[in-house]
Amino acid sequence: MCLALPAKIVALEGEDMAVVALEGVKKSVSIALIEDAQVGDYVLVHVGYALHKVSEEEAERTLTIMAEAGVLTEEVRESLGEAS
Amino acid sequence: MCLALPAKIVALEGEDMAVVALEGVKKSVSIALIEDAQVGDYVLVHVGYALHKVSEEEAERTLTIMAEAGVLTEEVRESLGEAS
Amino acid sequence: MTGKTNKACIEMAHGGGGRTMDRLITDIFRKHLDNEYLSQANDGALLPKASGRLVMATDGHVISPLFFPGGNIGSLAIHGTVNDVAMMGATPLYISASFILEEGFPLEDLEEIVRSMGDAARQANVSVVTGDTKVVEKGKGDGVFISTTGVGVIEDGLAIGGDKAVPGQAILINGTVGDHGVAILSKRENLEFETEIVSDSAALNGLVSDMLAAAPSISVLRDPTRGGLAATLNEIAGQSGVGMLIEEEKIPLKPAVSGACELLGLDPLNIANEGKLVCICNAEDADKLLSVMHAHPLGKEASMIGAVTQDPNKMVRMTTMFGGTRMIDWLAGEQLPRIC
Amino acid sequence: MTGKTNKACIEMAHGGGGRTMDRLITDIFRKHLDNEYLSQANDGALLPKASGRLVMATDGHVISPLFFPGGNIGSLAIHGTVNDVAMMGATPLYISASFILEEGFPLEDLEEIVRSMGDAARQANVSVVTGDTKVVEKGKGDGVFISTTGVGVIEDGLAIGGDKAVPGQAILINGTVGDHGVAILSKRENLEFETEIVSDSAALNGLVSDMLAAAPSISVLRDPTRGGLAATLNEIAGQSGVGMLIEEEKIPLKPAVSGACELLGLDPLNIANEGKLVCICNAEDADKLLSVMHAHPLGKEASMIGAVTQDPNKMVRMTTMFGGTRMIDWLAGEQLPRIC
Amino acid sequence: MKYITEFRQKDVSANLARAIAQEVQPDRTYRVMEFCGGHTHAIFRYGVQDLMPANFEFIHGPGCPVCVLPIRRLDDAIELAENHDVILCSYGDMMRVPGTKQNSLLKAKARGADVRMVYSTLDALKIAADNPTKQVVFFAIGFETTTPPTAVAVKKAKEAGLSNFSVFSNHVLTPAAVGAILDTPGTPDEPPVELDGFLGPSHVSTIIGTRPYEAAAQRYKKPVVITGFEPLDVMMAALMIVRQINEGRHDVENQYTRVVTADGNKKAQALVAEVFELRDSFEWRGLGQIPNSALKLRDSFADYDAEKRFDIAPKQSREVKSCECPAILRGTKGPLDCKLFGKTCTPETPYGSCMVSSEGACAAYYSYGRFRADQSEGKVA
Amino acid sequence: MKYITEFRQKDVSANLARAIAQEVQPDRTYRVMEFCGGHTHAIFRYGVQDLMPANFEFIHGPGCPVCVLPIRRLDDAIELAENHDVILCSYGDMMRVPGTKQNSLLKAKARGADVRMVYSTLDALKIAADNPTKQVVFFAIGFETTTPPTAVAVKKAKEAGLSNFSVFSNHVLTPAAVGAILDTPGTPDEPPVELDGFLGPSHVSTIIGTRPYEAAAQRYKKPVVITGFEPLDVMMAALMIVRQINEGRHDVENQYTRVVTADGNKKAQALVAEVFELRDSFEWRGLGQIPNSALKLRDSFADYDAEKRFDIAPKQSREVKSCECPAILRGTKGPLDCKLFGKTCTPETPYGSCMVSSEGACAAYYSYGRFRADQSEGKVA
Ligand code: SF4
Ligand code: SF4
Ligand SMILES: [Mg+2]
Ligand SMILES: [Mg+2]
Ligand SMILES: [Mg+2]
Ligand SMILES: [Mg+2]
Ligand SMILES: [Mg+2]
Ligand SMILES: [Mg+2]
Ligand SMILES: [Mg+2]
Ligand SMILES: [Mg+2]
Ligand SMILES: [Mg+2]
Ligand SMILES: [Mg+2]
Repeated sequence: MCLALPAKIVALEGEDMAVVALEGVKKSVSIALIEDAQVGDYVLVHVGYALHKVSEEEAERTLTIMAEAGVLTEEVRESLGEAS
Repeated sequence: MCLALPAKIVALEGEDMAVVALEGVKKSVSIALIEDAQVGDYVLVHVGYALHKVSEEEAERTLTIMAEAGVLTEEVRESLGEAS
Repeated sequence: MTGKTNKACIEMAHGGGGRTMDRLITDIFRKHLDNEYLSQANDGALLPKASGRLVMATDGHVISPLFFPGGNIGSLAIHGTVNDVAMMGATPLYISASFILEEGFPLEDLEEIVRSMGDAARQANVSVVTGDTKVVEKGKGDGVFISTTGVGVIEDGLAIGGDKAVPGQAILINGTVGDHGVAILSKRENLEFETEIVSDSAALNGLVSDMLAAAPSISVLRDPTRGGLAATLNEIAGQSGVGMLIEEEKIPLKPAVSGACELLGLDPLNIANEGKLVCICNAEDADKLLSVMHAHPLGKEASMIGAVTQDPNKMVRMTTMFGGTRMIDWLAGEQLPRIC
Repeated sequence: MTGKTNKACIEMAHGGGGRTMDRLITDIFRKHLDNEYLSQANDGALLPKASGRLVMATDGHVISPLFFPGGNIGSLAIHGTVNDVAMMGATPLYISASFILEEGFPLEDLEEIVRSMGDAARQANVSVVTGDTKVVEKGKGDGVFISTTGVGVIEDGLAIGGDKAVPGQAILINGTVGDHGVAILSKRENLEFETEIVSDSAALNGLVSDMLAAAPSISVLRDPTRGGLAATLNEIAGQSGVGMLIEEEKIPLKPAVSGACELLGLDPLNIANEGKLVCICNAEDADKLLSVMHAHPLGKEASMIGAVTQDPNKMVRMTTMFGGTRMIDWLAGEQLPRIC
Repeated sequence: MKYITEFRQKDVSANLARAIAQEVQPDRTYRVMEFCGGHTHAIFRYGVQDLMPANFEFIHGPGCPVCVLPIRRLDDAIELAENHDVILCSYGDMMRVPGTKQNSLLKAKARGADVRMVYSTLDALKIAADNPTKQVVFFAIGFETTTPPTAVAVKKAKEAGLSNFSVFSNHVLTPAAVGAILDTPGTPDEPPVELDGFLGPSHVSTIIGTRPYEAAAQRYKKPVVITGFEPLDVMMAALMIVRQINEGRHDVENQYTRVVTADGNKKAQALVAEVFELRDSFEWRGLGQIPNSALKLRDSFADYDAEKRFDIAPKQSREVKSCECPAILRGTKGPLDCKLFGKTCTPETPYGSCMVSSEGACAAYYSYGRFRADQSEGKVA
Repeated sequence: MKYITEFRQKDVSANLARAIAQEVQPDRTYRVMEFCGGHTHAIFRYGVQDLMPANFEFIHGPGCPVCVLPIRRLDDAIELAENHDVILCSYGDMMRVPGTKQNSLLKAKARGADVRMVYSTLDALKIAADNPTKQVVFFAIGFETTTPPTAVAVKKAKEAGLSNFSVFSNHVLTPAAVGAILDTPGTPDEPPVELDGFLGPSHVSTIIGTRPYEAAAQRYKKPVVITGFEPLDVMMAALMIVRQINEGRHDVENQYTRVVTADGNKKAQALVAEVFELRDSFEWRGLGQIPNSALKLRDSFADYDAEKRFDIAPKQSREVKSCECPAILRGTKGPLDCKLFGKTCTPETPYGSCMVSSEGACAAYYSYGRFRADQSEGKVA
């Protein structure tokens, strides 16, 4: 459930708040739920709170797997077997 | 001071209230300030309260004096000398 | 169970541009206002060519209470705009209506209002050809506001305007003053009084057309609405650069209106009318016009109330029934019932 | 001393029909909207004969916030009504404006709004010829509501209407969707976000006139305002009894609008525009029209977004960028930012 | 309208006018102060001055409760409305009166304060009953006419246990003001008012009767005629006072016998006495502090006294400097003596209270008599 | 849009579609429940079903917090708004959901209740701070994703000493629901749902991690793939689950590795544990009472618990009888099985919660997929 979007932290504010940006749209959100938020981090934003950081490497890996899905089905299977 | 109009009591209501009428305009007013209000009485109404009854005889007398003022100045003087 | 759930009322979605709004338009607006133009359902109405110069007038209606003795905001919105067009000497043809509805307003009240608009429009021989509906949140409106705009055509040769009064002309009115305002005041919260006075709200275009047929040289026509007769006469005096002298005795006034005004400390000359017109015409046309007016249902009590005078100060004066003379001034600020 | 006393604001007397109102009209409305008709100061405006069929359109404007990136309620009220007249294929000429002001509204804000109206009217080549002002008590309005009505004339031979789309025709739009709605949402209380998006609010009559010169056989013109492109396409499909198939890829969309919609859980196709038009024309005219549109400042990003189809269910479908197909439905109820 | 239209008859006015014209002595002037704004209003509205001889001059008095309220008390009311989260109930007359820096209750309302216009104290009680979570303050102004309705409301509130209702009392007493006017010493700029007599209050006297004026009449040797508010009442009273002056008398006479008696309304007096007590002193606009001239709530009704319930901040209240209201209320100047009259100061943009109340001399003069300006030499009527 | 548009690419979808088509065994069906409404929404909005083989069926699950809220709890919220003089703050999604007799928060608001739509719990806190004289109740709904923000707000309210803020908690737990669906016995009318696997929650799992699903996967022997909400995520997960099914595995796999880890967000989990505790049992629409499936405020935060602060009247709540929402939430029926679908029940006049939330199966089907109705045989997608 629950609408949540990845957005980039562009500034840290006081009191556990940060400004995130998505295509030039900036919004102030709470970072009270995550540890060690840094400018430049991508976070998943839900109801005005950052829920979790987004991992660049994992995203890349997932995209690679998808791109190769039709081709390299064996490799996909193996790499996913470890993930859960 | 103070806008006040003579109106006729056309009905008594509960709790020190009465309906007064002025040319068919009816309004509910308090009669808490006067004694012995009766349907048919004319009262002077101010800010929703009857302040005093209006005396028919005195009104007539005043009108008579006015009507005769230019003519019977002596009589006027005498009748008014007693009034205050 | 929280009760009160079943009375249908305006919700934000009724103004949202979707199906809920579409249904509102079909079930209430089209139903009661229907005509060939309104049913085009486009961004606006496509209307025939007009035969003369155009006249365009608009008014917003924000009356409280919405329903009053003698009408409601719907009939009033039609009458007011028909009259403004008619006061230009024009024949009103088309009306547009913009509704601003407050969330929570009962749909049945809205339907009653729109039904009255339809009736009033048919009686006045005009069509509501296009409309718009907006819904504002509860607490950001007052039930219903209606802004109407009228378009009419005016025949060649007529020259009517507030700047055309000249000294010596006669000032006519078609009936009693103050009825509308008193009918409204009688239903105001905290002010309620009982009276048999009903609003004079009516479309005057029929009367105007009879009058113009009898005397095409009429100089001024104006409906003394907000601010009453006093404001209207002062407006005309100002625009025309003239004075006026009217006679209190000649101003038609219902006793009950007079009584209510005494009670509230108001002057009937400052009180709004919605079915009255002031006509300024050449003195020699006055009798002819009065008889035309007397023959019309909306002019039975028509009266010549005074004359235009020369006055560099552009003042409106009145000889009082008491025998003195006083100024008739505009309304100062809002009309507040007073105690002293 | 209670402070805050010196900021001039709307009082009930500004709608009372007296001198206070007269001064408001002179100092603000006449000052910024002046033209030969408005200055007649009669019940309505007397206008010249019109050369063609008439078109009349009205809209109430109740936007919140009143001032937004790219305009304010004043410019919007002019643009909205000019556009509705233009969407009929007509040349907008005259505008009436009915103001409903809330007690306490700052006069300087009002002046700014009226100034914008004046600018917008001059740019769009229309005149605000008549108006009305009402004041409602604090808490019974929302600052300013403006209802505008437009009158225009339409040349013989044009036949434009929402019911004239036929299968096979092309569907064009003059630029990016959703800018206005996102600009407004970005300033809504409790929802504030920062964006460089400004409203697209603009008068489209110039663009329309170029388009009609190039292709007088245009079938439908409509401005996708409330309810956005989705509502407009569904409306036309319904009126014409056709289906539509559009391509997501072809719909011009600013990345920031897309971002804001993702963030709020809204669909850009449901979001209001105030400077956009949908044009449905014969397929063979599409390229010619696109080049006329691209040459106009308000059509630089014009795009052919799809085609009219035969569909007894009158559905609007879209091939998604993802490769699937989905329906484009009307907006359900009000647009509420969602969490899930 | 019974008891109204009969007192507005044209033929009778002609009759009275003739009698007055006959009786005035051509070699002297008659300077008579109509105490009440109600008289002022009637004089202008009906054009009474048109019917009076040239040497009879009406001097407008301080008898307008709106006009005599000192600006500080109005500022206090505005503060109550704006800074104490109350519903402030006021009679309509007060809404537009300018306080310091031309603030007003109407402006406070426009800025968001909850100010309600009421027609009666009963309306204010109802508002209190309907809004139990809000404090409701009734802004009580007025002379003896208007005090008894306030007293009734306070008693009813106590009986009903309405703990959210209170009264900001500004009720004042007229006889004290009559004395104050005659006691006001002159200054080089403003010589003391010269008066030959008074038209006394009509509706005030329905409550207090005619007796309370006798002390002043005797002390200052000025005739007083208690007078109704209809135009014929005023003219008849003018005739009566001309006669007293001619005869060198200084009695209290009663023209308004149809409602006023010597004793007044004892029931109302008793109610007022139960709820209110004298203030040692109270400021009147134009007249300054007058001892024993106003009422406050008794300690037994302290819970209903807004001055006790709310901590009203002290103010630096200021009249508009060139406004001549104070002198007009003293009877030493007329509206035309004010530089602002009809220019910057009009009923729609009033600079002083006298331009707001329809009983104020400036407002009456502006709304009904402005056209006389060119015929006058800087004096009223 | 980084991390968004990349997961909506057409050429990649074609790639995945090809892989799925290759790998599905033609002689069997794949009945996979997407637990979350977010998946349902993505499937319809992007037309994912167009790209899937005919024998792969998405079964819509109960993972929409708006949909599973039992009607009595909504009636309670409406009562709070209407009869307890509070400001009720709600996420926009809940505003139009029909309660008993099609009442709703939006209708209550139209009738005058003070209902405010908020985007975040921080907005509700601000409203409480700005309205110190009013009680402000936050109508908290949602799964594990939405619970931590509520916990933060409660802690902040306590720290700030905001005595006028409370929470009406309806937070529920997803793993409990997975079990409940598989445990639901069939009836003669409604055979039990037959499932071959689950697409597991994406955003819920960012908080709780992947571990909590392992018990159910093992117990019921159903594969689970934690899946993102973008259309490519759904397709990739579909491929992964097809492979598990083909191989007879029932593992918990993670497709959404860019945000979800095995352990989830421990900071958020700790905050939730500090503020909330398990309810013994809670009613889910469609699934009935589920033990240990919801959260209430701990006693240490009792002052912030609207259920304790307000005396909410017991209700006779009633679903619309012919609404099939409950069966749809169990996965045993689809929107087209409901007689009201698209006729009396539409997103603008919803009869059940599934037609309101954009994650509800009926709403998604109506808004994006209605044109498929004639091609279908009474089943979804
Ligand atoms: S005219 Fe105005 S400023 Fe002058 S004395 Fe009168 S109220 Fe004061
Ligand atoms: S279509 Fe409406 S009534 Fe039918 S199951 Fe869905 S929500 Fe319930
Ligand atoms: Mg349009
Ligand atoms: Mg008008
Ligand atoms: Mg009008
Ligand atoms: Mg419209
Ligand atoms: Mg309201
Ligand atoms: Mg008019
Ligand atoms: Mg329109
Ligand atoms: Mg429009
Ligand atoms: Mg008008
Ligand atoms: Mg407001």
